[in-house]
Amino acid sequence: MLSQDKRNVIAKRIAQELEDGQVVNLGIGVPTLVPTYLNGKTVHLQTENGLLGMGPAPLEEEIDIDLMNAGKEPVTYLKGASFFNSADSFALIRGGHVDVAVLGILQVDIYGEIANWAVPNQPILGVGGAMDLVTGAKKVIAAATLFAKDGTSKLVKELTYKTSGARRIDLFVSDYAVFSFTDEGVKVVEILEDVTIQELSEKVGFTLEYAHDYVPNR
Amino acid sequence: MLSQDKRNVIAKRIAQELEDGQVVNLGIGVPTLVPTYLNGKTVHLQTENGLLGMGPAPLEEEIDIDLMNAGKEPVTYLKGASFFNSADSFALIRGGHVDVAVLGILQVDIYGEIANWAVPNQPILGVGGAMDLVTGAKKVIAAATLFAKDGTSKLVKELTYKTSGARRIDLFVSDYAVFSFTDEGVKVVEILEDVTIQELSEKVGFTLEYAHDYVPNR
Amino acid sequence: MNKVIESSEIRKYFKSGDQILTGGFGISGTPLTIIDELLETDINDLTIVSNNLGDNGQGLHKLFMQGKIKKAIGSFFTLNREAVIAWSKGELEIELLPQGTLAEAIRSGGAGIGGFYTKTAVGTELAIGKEEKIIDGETYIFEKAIKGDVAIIKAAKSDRLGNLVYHTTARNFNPVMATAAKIVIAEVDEILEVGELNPEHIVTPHAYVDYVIQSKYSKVGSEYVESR
Amino acid sequence: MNKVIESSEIRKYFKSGDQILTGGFGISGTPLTIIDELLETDINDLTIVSNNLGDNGQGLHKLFMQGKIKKAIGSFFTLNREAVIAWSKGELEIELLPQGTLAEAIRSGGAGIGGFYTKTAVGTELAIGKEEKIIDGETYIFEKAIKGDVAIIKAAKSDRLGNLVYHTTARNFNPVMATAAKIVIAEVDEILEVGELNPEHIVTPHAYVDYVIQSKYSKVGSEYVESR
Repeated sequence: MLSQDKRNVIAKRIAQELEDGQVVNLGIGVPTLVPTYLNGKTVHLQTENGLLGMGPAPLEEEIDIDLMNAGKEPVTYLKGASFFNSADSFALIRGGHVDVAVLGILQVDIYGEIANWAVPNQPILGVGGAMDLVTGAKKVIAAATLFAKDGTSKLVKELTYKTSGARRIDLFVSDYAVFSFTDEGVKVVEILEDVTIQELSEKVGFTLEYAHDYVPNR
Repeated sequence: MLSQDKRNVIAKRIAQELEDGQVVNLGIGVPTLVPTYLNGKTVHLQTENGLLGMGPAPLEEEIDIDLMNAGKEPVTYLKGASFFNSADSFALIRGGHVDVAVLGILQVDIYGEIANWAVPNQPILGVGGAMDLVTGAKKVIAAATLFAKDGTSKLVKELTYKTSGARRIDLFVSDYAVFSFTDEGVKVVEILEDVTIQELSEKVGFTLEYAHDYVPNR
Repeated sequence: MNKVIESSEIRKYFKSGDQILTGGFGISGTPLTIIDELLETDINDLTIVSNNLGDNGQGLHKLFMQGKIKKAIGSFFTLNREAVIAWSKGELEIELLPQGTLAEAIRSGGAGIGGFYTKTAVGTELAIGKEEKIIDGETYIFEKAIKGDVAIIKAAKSDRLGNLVYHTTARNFNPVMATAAKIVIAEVDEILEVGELNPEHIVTPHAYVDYVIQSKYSKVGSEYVESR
Repeated sequence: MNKVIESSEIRKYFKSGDQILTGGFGISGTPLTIIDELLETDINDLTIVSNNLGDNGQGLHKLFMQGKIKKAIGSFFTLNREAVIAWSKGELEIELLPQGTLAEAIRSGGAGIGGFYTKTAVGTELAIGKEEKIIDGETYIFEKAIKGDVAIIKAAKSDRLGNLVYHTTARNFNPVMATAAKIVIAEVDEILEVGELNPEHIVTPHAYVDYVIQSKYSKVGSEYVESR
C-alpha cells in the first residue's frame, strides 16, 4: 500500500469505532482524516485551544487566522459549536468529558502504555496537550502505521521512548491490524492487510493472539 | 443615637474609605447602607452569587426572582455589569481581585482577627462566603456597632467567638470610633461620637491609643 | 441527537444513596421540576451537594421534608430551620464548607483535579483535620474535589444538543455542578433548535449535558409558580 | 473611569526580570501591539509564561530574537526553532508543562489556589521531582500555581471599563492570563462605551483589567498586518 492509502485505511477503521453524538478529540496527522469516513454519523470535534464543534478546513478566501485548531491549521465551526478558554477546554479533557481521543503514537507497549510526545535524541521542548488527552479521555485510540520508517515495530514489549503517562489506551488501529489492550496484554481484534497472524507476529517480533471475542473473517 | 442613626453613621464613614472605580463586596446588614453615601463616587459592587455591577433594590413590580444578591434580596444591575458562575465569582474574591470587602462582625481582636460567622451556643450550620471574603479581599473593613446588645465590647483583647480566619482586617468602623490594625495592635483613627479616648478605653476595657498619623479634631 | 426528554423519564436515572449535585442559590437557579420528579420516586438516603437546602419551603426543602436526604454538603443552612433541627437531633448529617471552597471543589471534581490548596478557613474550625501545606511562605489547607452521581441544574435556554445559557444570577452554581457528575440533567425555560445559540455565548457546552427537560415552573412576580 | 490609554504609555508598567503572562496560541489571540511596545523598551531578563513563543516570526518570537527572554514556561516550543537552539546552547531556560497543567496552574494563580493535584503526567519525565499523592486510590502529582507581574492579553472588544469579549479560538489562554498578574494590559480590536456589552456575554469582567489599548494590527486574509 502507498503511504496515503495506509493512512486512509487507518482513518476509515477508526471512524467505525466512533458513535453518533460522541465528543472526539483528534490529534494531528492521521487522526485528522477520520471525519472523511464518518458516513453520516455526527461526532462533535473538540480542539484543545478552545472549540467544541470544529468543522472542516475553510476555503482559502474564508480563512480567519483567529479560528484554528490545536495544530494551528485554519478550521471552521459548525452549528451547535461553542468557544471556551484553555483552562475550560482542558477541564473538559482532564475531567473525562471527551468520549474518544484519537492520537498518533511513536510506540505502544503490550499493555497499552504509549509514547507519543518525545522524539528520541532530540531536545524535548514540546508536549502540548498529549499527556492531558492520554490521561483524561474516556477512550483513547492510537492511530499510526505499525512500522516506523526504519522498519521497527511501534508495538513493543516495553517502551524505549519516553512514556506519555501511566494510563493505558484502549485500541491501536494500524495499517496492518487493530489491537486491543487489557491487563492480559495486547490482542489482535482484526487484521486489515493481506497477512496472517503468524506473519504479523514475526514482523513485530513476538507472538500475537486474537481477542477471544474476535472471529477473523479471512 | 438611635440604632438606625448609628448604622447610618457607620455606613457614611465607610463610604469615605472607598475610592472611585473600586470593586467592593458588601456583606449583609450595615454594609448594604454604604452606597447611599458615596456622593458621586462610582464603586462596582460584587455579589458572591455571580454579579459584578449590582444596582439598588428594584421597585416591587420590577422584581425578578432570578436576580438577587448574596443575602437573597432582589437587586438590579447597572451598565458595565457582568454575570458569572459561583466558582468564577469566588476566584475573583479568593484571588485578590476584590478591592474592599465590608463585613459585619461579632468580634475583632486587637490585631484585627475577626469572628463573624459562628454565633456562640448555636449550631454552626452556615458560613457562606464569610471566610472567603476575609481571606481574599485586598482590604477588609468591619462595620458594626462597638457594643453588642448586652453591652459587651466587640473590640476585644482576644476572640472568644470562633475566628473567621487568620487574615487580619484593616479597619473597623463602629458607631463610636474608627480603629485601624497593625502588628502593633489596634489604634484609634477617628472618634465619631461625643466621647474622649479615655472614656472609650474605659468602655472597651483596655487602653486605646491614637494612630500616629491621626490628629484628633476635638 | 436530541437530549430533550419528558420530565417523568428522568426518575430512572436516580437511585437510593446517590450523591446529587444541585444548582441554585436560594430558589434562584434551582431545578424545581426535577426536584418535583424526585419527590415522586421512592429513592432515599441521598447526599445533596448544594449551597443550601432550598428556601421558603421550595426546592430542596421539599425533598428534605419528605425524608429523602441523609446528608447535605453546602455552605449555608442557617435559614433552613427544619434542617438545623434535624441536624441537632442527629437525623441529618451536614458537612459545612466555605462557599468558595464548595464551588472550587465541585469545579475541581469536574476538571479532573483531585484536590487543591486554599487559604480560606486556615486557622478556623472548618480547617480541623485538614492537611496544611506552606506554599511560598503562606499556609494553605487541602480541600478534596467533589463529584456526584447525578447533577440536577437549571438553565434559561438549551438547544436540542444540550448547550446551555443562564439568566442573570440564576447562573450561580449551575455551570460547575454540570461538570462534576456521571449523569447531568438540565431543566430549562426554553428549548431551541441547534444553531440558535451563539457559540461565543454558550456557558455550558453540550458535552456536559445528558438530558434536558422543559421546566414546569414560571416566574410570576417575585415567585416561581408551577404553571404547566 | 476610563482604562483606555495610548499604547506607548504601557512601557512604564514593565521592568527587567518581570514574569509576563502572555495570551495567545500561535498567533491567534496574541497581543502583537503590546509586544511591539515591549520591543521599544530596554528591559530584559524576562520570564515569559505562554503556550509557545510566537509563530512565523511574529509575536513573542520577536521578543525572543531581541534577547529579552531569559526563561520560557509553556507547553510547546518544538516549532520555535531558534528558541530550541538557544535552549540547547544553554542560552534560554525552558520549563515544560502539559498544556492543561499550564492553563490550570495559571487559573489557580488567579483564583487564590496555591496548587493542585492532577493525574496528567504521572509516571512521565515531566513528573520528576513533583510530589505524588494518592487520592481515592489514584495517583496524582502536585502542580504549583503560576502568577505573573504583568499579563498581556488580546481580546476582540473592550468597553471603557475593561470588560472583555473574545473572538472564536483567539480566546484561548487570554481569559486565564488576565486573572493572574498584578498588572493586566489588554489589547483589543474595538473599544466600546460602557453598557454596549451584554452582561451575560462578558467573558473577562473589568475587575481583572487595568489598562486597555487599541490594537495596531488587523486581519488581512490569513495574516495579522500592522495597519495603523
